[in-house]
Amino acid sequence: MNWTWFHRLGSPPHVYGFAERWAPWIGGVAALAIVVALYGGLVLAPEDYQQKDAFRMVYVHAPSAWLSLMAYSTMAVAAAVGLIWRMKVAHSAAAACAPIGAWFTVAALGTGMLWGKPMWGTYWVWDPRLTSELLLLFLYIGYMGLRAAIEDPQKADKASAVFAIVGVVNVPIIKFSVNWWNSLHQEATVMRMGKPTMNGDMLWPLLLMFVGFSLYFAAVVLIRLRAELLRRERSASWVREAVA
Amino acid sequence: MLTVSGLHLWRGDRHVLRGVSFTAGPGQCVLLTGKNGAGKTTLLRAIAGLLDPEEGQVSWRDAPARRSRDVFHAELAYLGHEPPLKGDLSARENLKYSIGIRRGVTREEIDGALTRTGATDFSDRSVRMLSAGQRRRVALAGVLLTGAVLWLLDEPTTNLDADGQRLVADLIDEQVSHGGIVVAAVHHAMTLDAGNVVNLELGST
Amino acid sequence: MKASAVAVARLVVARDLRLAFRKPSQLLQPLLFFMIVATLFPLTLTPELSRLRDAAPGVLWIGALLSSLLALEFLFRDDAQDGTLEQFALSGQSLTWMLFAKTCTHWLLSGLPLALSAPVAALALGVPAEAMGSMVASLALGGFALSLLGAISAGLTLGARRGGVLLSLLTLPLSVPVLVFGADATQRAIAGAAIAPPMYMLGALAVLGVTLAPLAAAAAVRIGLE
Amino acid sequence: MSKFFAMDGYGVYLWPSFALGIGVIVLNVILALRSLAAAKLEARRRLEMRS
Repeated sequence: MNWTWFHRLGSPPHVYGFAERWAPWIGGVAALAIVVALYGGLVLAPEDYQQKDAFRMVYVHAPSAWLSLMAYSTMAVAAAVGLIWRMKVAHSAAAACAPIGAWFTVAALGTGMLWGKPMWGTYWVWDPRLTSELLLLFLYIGYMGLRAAIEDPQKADKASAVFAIVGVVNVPIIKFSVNWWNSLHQEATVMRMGKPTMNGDMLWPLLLMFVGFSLYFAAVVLIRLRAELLRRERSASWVREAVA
Repeated sequence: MLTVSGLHLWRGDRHVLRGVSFTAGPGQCVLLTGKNGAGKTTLLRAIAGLLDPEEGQVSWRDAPARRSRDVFHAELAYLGHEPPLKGDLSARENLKYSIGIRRGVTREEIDGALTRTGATDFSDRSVRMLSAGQRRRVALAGVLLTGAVLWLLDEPTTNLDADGQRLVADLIDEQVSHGGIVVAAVHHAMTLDAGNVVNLELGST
Repeated sequence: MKASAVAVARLVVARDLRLAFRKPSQLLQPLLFFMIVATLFPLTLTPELSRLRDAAPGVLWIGALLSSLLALEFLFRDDAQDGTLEQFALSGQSLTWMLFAKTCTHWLLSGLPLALSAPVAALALGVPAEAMGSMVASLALGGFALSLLGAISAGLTLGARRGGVLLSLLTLPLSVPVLVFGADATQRAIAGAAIAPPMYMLGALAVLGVTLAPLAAAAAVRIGLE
Repeated sequence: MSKFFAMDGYGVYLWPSFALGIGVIVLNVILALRSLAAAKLEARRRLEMRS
């Protein structure tokens, strides 16, 4: 098996160059996908027979919620790689994921509340999915708080990596406990925000939106990754070239 | 045999260790000198495995120390700036617990070590009440009790009177003559009887 | 001769117990805090026992959680400052095992006394006497899981500035499962229902904590010592 | 056209929701670019200090 690709992944200048070359392309495709999906979702898709046009909020809520989780798992995987193989690049990637994930958690919460108002009659309902999303936001805040509170960047990398891994083990447990808790208090939920049954015209914009959000995430991570790599590199000559 | 090869270490933005290498075999004493901030403490902590060097390696008995950490630590005694003692416990209690987690230790052994370092008189007083020099004597008794082959001492004579400084030199001489290895950071030159002393000045490269 | 794992654990526990009894105020403060929080609720909510009874599981568990956070501050901080943790890390023994022993002692000195004294606060909240046994059991078991979880965050915040607030920020979201199952068990106990289902869950969390938390705590402490 | 914006009367919720989503998307690009610019500036300063 050829492992050169793995070694290249561990080399900051190589990754920096890769990120610099590819971020605009990935970002461009992401923007295109999101715009087309928006048109498909807002204009082409027929309205839902139950939720009417309100169902269209799924096109922004679901991808945001998904991105918030994907960012957390990517962060935890990168953190684990960084801890095990002592890879600066992996720690940088983990650091790059956190703020993006946190912002999309906020977006998922906000869009969920806006969707909840017409559906439940109130902005906030202790729905298990919204509650889990809120707890995920707390985990992100903890992660970033820990990182900010440790002065030495390498120490911060390692400590926050341990927290990210502990968090990712905990996320399914939190999810399970929140579902358990919700089943005890079923009457609190007036109307479940169930997924509307989707026909093809409704579905393709959603799927395209997922693709667009994923590519967008990759592009923004690559930009942030470059910043994190520069911060961690102290003397290497490639930095001189990169910032010239 | 302790082998340190090409250690590079940064603290924050500062490149503290710039490729430090040396070896120390049985019966050898390495005295680390250098200005404040030259990296003496950093080097000792890196050897002990408390700090993770960015580049380079510490080997013990021809194997990377990091890979067989517990074996390495069982043969190592580290004494840092501050004697690792609990203020609320007496000297004797401190040693009973801190040595006990390493190996089975008897009361007689503890008494012997305290006598050797001249700490018997105050061994039952709570450490909080002791002077800095007295604490250091207790900590030195702890180093003796570990029975470790490799000693890493960070400015072991700090706070000690002339008598105590002589004691440290004697202890190092003894350890070395028994085939042990000592790596010590010192800020003034130390007169040792042992023949095999290497001086390593840090911060000059 | 290298000390055996049992001897190591015995010494770690004995040292912490001895130190704790020389400084009893550190033991009592979290307990008093818990009592005061629990008795402040009737003043802000309602003095009617029937209504307090509904809120009791929440009051007791939030109080227990906050008080355990208070006690967590003492878990590693002193030992990190006086070099004890460094000694542990360089002893050639398993740091994971020693921290597990320390965490168990911590529970013995904070979680268990809290669970045992909870009936006093519970009485003031209108919890029926028959529910006390189950409530104490759930608080003791949940407290153990909280101590294990807290050991990780206490280790992580060793190297951090503003450790106190951060410690809560890291621990609180992670402790949600313990809180959910614990409060459910207490609620069932008050209602006179079987508490087995949530207790199994608490037990599972404690087992998971025993297997994973000391490992993570040891990794965290090693990073903190750098 | 106004029917499109009304969205069956759900427009008051739907449009802020999409604005929030797109706002976060744009914001994250801006924040990432700013972070990169700051890191470059910092790296340049460090290089100057060394030489």
